[in-house]
Amino acid sequence: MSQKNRISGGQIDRTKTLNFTFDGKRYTGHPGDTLASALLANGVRLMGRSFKYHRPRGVLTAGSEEPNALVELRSGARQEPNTRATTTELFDGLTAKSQNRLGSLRFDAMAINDRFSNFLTAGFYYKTFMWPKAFWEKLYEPIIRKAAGLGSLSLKDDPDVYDKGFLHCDMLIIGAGPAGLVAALTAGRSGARVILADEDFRMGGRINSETFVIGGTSGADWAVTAIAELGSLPNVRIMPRTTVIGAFDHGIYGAVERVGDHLATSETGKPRQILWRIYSKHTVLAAGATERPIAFDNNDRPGIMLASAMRTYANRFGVAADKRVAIFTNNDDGHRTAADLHAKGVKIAAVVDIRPDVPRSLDYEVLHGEVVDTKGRLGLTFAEVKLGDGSIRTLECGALGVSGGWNPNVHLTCHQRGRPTWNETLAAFVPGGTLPPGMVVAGAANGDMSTHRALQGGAQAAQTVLDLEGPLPDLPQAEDAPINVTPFWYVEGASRAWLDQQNDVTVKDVKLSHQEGFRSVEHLKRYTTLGMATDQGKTSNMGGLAIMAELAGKTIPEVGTTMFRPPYTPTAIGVFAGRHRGKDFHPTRLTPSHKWAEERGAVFVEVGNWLRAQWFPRAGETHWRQSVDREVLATRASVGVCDVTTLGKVDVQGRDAAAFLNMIYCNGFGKLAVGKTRYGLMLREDGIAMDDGTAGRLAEDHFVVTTTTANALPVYRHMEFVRQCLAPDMDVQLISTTEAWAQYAVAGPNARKLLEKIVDVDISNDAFPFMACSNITICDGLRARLFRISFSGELAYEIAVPTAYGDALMRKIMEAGAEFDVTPYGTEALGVMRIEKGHAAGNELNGTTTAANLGIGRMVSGLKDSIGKVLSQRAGLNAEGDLRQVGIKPVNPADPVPAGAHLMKATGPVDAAHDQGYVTSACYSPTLGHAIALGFLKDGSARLGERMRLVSPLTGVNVDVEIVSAHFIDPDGERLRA
Amino acid sequence: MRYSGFQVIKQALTGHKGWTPAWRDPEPQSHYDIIIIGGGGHGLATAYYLAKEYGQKRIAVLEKGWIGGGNVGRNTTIIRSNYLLDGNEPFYEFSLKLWEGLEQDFNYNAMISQRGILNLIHSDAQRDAFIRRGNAMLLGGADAEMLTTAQIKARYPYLNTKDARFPIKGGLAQHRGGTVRHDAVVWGYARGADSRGVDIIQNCEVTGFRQESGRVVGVETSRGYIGAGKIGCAVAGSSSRLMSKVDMRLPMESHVLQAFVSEGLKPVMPGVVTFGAGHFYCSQSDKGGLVFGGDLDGYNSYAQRGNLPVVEDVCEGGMAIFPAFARARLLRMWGGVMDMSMDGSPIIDRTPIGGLYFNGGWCYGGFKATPASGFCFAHLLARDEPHPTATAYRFDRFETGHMIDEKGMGNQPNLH
Amino acid sequence: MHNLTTLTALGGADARVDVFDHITIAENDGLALASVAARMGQEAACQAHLRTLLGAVPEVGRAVLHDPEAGFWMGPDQWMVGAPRATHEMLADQLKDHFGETASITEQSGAWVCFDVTGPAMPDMSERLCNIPIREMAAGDVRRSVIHQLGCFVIRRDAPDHIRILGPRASAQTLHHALITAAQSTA
Amino acid sequence: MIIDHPLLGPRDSAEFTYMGDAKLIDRPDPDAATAARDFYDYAYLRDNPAGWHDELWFHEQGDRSWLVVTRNTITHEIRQVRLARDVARARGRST
Repeated sequence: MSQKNRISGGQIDRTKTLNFTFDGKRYTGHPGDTLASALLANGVRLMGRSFKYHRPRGVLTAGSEEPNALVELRSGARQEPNTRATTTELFDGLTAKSQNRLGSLRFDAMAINDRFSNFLTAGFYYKTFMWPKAFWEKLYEPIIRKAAGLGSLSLKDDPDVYDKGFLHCDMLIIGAGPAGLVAALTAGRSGARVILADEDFRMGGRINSETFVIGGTSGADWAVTAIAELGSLPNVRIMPRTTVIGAFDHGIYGAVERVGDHLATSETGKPRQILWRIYSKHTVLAAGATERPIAFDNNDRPGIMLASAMRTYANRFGVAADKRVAIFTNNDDGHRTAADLHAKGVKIAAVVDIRPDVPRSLDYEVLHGEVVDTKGRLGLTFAEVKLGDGSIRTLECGALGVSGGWNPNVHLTCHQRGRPTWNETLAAFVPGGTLPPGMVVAGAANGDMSTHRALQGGAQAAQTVLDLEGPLPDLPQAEDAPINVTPFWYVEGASRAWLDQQNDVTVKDVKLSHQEGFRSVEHLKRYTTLGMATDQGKTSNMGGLAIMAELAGKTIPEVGTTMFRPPYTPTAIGVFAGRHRGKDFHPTRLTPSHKWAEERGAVFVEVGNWLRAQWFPRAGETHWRQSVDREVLATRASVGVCDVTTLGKVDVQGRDAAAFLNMIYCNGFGKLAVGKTRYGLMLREDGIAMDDGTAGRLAEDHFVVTTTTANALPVYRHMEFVRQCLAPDMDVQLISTTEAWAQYAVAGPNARKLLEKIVDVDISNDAFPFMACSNITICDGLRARLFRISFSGELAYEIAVPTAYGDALMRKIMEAGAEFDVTPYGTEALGVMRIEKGHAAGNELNGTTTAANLGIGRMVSGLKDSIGKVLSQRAGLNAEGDLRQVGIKPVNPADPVPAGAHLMKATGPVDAAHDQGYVTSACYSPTLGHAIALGFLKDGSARLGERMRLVSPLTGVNVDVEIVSAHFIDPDGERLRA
Repeated sequence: MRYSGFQVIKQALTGHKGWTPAWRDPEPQSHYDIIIIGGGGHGLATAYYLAKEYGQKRIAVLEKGWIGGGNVGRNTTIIRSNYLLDGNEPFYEFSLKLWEGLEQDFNYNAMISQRGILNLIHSDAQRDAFIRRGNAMLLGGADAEMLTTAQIKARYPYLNTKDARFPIKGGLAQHRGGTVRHDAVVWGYARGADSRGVDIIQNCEVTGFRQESGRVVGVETSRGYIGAGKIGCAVAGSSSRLMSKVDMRLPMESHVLQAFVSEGLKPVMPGVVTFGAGHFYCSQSDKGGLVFGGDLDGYNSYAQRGNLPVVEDVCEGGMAIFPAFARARLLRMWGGVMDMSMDGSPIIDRTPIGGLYFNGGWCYGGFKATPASGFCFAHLLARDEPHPTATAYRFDRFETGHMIDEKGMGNQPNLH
Repeated sequence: MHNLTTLTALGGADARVDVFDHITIAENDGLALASVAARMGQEAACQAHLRTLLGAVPEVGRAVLHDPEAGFWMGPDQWMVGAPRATHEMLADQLKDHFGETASITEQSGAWVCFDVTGPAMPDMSERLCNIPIREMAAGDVRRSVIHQLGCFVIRRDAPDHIRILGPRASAQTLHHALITAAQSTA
Repeated sequence: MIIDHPLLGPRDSAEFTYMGDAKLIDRPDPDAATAARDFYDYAYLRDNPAGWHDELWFHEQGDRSWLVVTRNTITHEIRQVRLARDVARARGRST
């Protein structure tokens, strides 16, 4: 296939040919092309369909503001919908498909919508589809949903990887056009740490698209020289293909570097894109300007594009939009396109200028008038011009360049509190209000439209923000021509003139919106969807505003502007996630016995970020219950061992350590003897239980506090709050030591016998009674900590050693316990045993329970102040008949008593109004041979023995239960004191 | 004018010349029986129900900007009634029932779409909690269903069950949950209220209250003094600011919540899904955009914008369950200012000042509550007693210890 | 003397080394660690002890790279002291003797995994890992920062291409994986 | 956002955990006759200003200091950052 519209010149590498396909058809292009430029070179004008009316569309722009030429790029799992052909760098083997069509791009069956466009005006759907009521969801909405949307996701897992990172610099320069390059040179030469980012793959910005001369050489060559110098400076980082997407608080910028999007496939291990968080002391925004169109009837046909885009295709890519083109402009810049294309041998049908005193040309015809309509079903064939004298003239042309003036790219100035101000000369908004701190704006983004002023602005910006002494550097000579724009937004017509080409919002829609009272800018936007397409209204918002202003009899700045919000251009969700995908979503925490547990075939479960052994299946066990029941029974019969390293541990030292614990625990710790451990309940200041655990006193001035696994972090934070903010002069030092110690529970009647084989000290009942604790040594001299505490209700110890020895200790325990058939148990058996014993845990401490609910209200010491004490006394938390923790067992031993089920009276209604309580934790008790549960029941402690109905309509349970003590085994605690 | 398919056709054939403004743009009168401060969803709904259900006359809604400019136009459009606690569930179920008949009631297509909401489960403890909640919903007359992973997978085949860090162990579904076109709710209530005589006064900021012997008698506004028999405040994130004008400190903080939408995509999400092991929830709009959100930015803020860490956090959550969304592009992010209360539940109550009523503390659950909030606030304003479904939403519940704390986070507003 | 053997944080018998073109990531299993927190009112005395131990008191955000004991600032009136485990297995006890009643000493040897990252691509790799201005940091600068959601200390060592990372030991594998992927992604 | 830590210099706010109103330092006297009312006020009522706000941030991924940050809730500008411990002492919590 020949590149029939390829013309001379341009910054492409004609020595290499790249093959690509669009809608299955093969084409060729060259390195340096975009998909759009290559398609245009091949004479392809039709590239997409619009959102609502499915109108045929071609490129409007040559940049990231493109609303029309959106394609599904690549295929399979890498399919990428809504990709702008205008910014897609061509690579060999590229495949793209057109989207949002039913049938082929040329014969889209959904184009029928265009025939009914008169019924599908702005907001029509709010007024209908309401009857019959059921039809919205059954009929209308499914049709609308199917028709809506643009491209499709593959719905396969994206095989590419994404990365994130952080950069720090003195000056971030956004945009590598003339202003940005000079700013970078000025700052870079001063030694400042500079980052120069540009969304394009070729640095230079607009000058790559122009024939301007800078300092005696072509603008594009000047840019190459400037980049080369910057590249030689070690303090300057040049980042092409990098879009700064947002200006966040305090000089933090988000930027996306497209590392692999221009490659057929990314290198192995290398990311497709990187999200950079750039921390910059100063920022120069040199993001340039975007040309805006003029609306006229049928201004959306393929071939109609911005005049500057037409120039870009010709000058940068060596592509003529067509053999015969026309221009429609309200300013001098539009004439440049005609001159440049004419110089490249393209036939200029005419330049149509709305201004009566139009600049003349010897090379082509210049008409004073307006384009009033166009023809051509799938691409432009004729433009109809109404001349100044009222006569109509038809121009034959395959492309029409439209220039309505330029809008500075102020977006990033508005991401915080900046509100742009109106500039009469440019008829455009320029940066204004409160810019993000540290930001200055230079070049066209600041409304400085000539190359000379851009160069000057860039140098000045760098000097100002870096506080550099001396005069501005010598700047190369460059053009300094004004644009001379006469504001002109749309041509009155009888048909439809598009403002937002992607969302199909026309001048008429804006007028209707005004007629129906949707007159604020935000109402207009929301009612018509103007500016809400993937281009975020970069080429359409101004037209809408201008028409609203005209209808309201106000000026444009009085009408206002809509908010510009990040991201500057749409950004892959994947890159915001970076590496945090799959198993890497969150870190994994492994206990010291993890490797050992793996060897034993443990089944692991996620507990927060921890992986804990859930149970240890043995050969022949086919159901988890078999393993868990065995582990429980073996522990209760002889001895079991469980890794409890995950419990939070906080080292509390200092002369005031005991006083400090008195403050954070509702029960007293002041009189706890050295060598003793005590159960403690922490309340939040609002009087609700926060966490529970134990604190062991290793020395007069040294405690070890344990927290639940889940609350380790918030409890530590809370303790630091109390220490630093409430008791700033207590002599107490805190440090979290959760991971410093490997800790194992050894439980069961033979626990002592087992441990006696390991420890170096006397742990007889007299020497080391229930709730004792001590620093000891084990195995002939390894330092360790021993606590005689029990979660299972058995004679039990928790033994801790420095983490690196954890694996060895576990193996030692297993070896020493072999004669007792020591059984490792996991979190399930742990849970079963604590339910059997009636210990509250996370399911009970759910953030709404009080000490009273837990049946330990008397623990809240009245003798001392503690966090939460005062508010725990509120009436609402101490009401008659309040919830109390109880045990629940089925009347029929075969019945389940599932967690989450609700308690109802044995007889009477079963509904929310008669709810009596609920089950918090449940299990099958192998010890008792039936299901058991803990729960909260209204006035529970007075209802032991009551028959009740336990219902879980969600899971189909409805059984008779009996309320019992929560202590299913050993209620008097004989075993644990044995 | 009544909206209908017939009307749409008629207007299309007559050049759309007959469409009239959806609501009037009246000058404020000198006195109203009832003034509602706040032209958001709740304020407009209150005015609508005051006029329609409670027969009140001479009502005005004062809005400092343009109606619907606050959270009702900034949320992720989800409706549901999957609440646990006694004080909440009946109210939210009442709200869902009102949604179910709303479009016909106010003659506006708000695209109420009960495509279902699904809360994913990732741990046994979470399943226990969700079973308790699902049962509370069923016992309270709402709908709920426990789904297995396989059932969920059938509906969302691209859900990550391959290498998820926190495996999906099922989900609690409420099939009557879904989404609504949020702006249409504003416009529907506004049009419905306006047609019943309510004055909707935009660009009218309340700058102070005038009181006489312990009772409010009117408001000072940017458009002059306006007298009132009763005044109801429904200003969400601006509640503390407004009530400070009568020296009230509120049990709430204002926090920014971000929301996100992707580019338009062909349908992939049938309903609403929430991730249970991270901060992410998502649905797909009728236009094709994936609408998603997550957690608060976490610090007090009156700025309607957030920062990058939460954007990343939300997208990480999204990727954790939907790795197939990686190449979808985030199109727009924005923020709303949430009136985060001290227990995560709202307040609809009288204030200590005569004639002054308050509605706020909606946290980030205000949108789904819009109809019931309006209805109950109207009830309170008209009858001077709480609506039966909103009796728990009292100011004094914190002092008496009757908090309604669904999440169990206590007096830490940014954790609700 | 006991005969219990240790595992490295990555779970091996020996420390692991991963070599890439421009980066080497070496697990460092030879460190004993203990934190030192000055007692209220004993701050000056505690610092005096630190000075005799390390030759200087580590300033805020700084390390004193001294032999055999080295130390860095962790927080107000709090420092981490490290030494070769081979000679200082009982570091916490040794420090208790040294500091007496002037400080609270907490054994930290088991709490951390340590990686030494060296090579010319170290700054590029750091930029993918954590939010520290690596190119501005001088030898002896210490930053507590977040790597893949894990709170870590990053210590810039004497050699210009060398950083030492202390991370939470239970997440050693996650941290190692993050380092490896960053190295592959960068190098 | 960036918080200029009084000891460590500028640090990303993502390293911190937020708790809100710095009035939480002023925990009331539990033995006062008005304790119930005082604690209700302390725990639940907030000024919540649109403007300058003293608030507590915990440097969780840093030096574990609680800070009092004076920040504007409209602009997010930060005017002052102090160690909460110093603030607590200045407010008379040294006993």
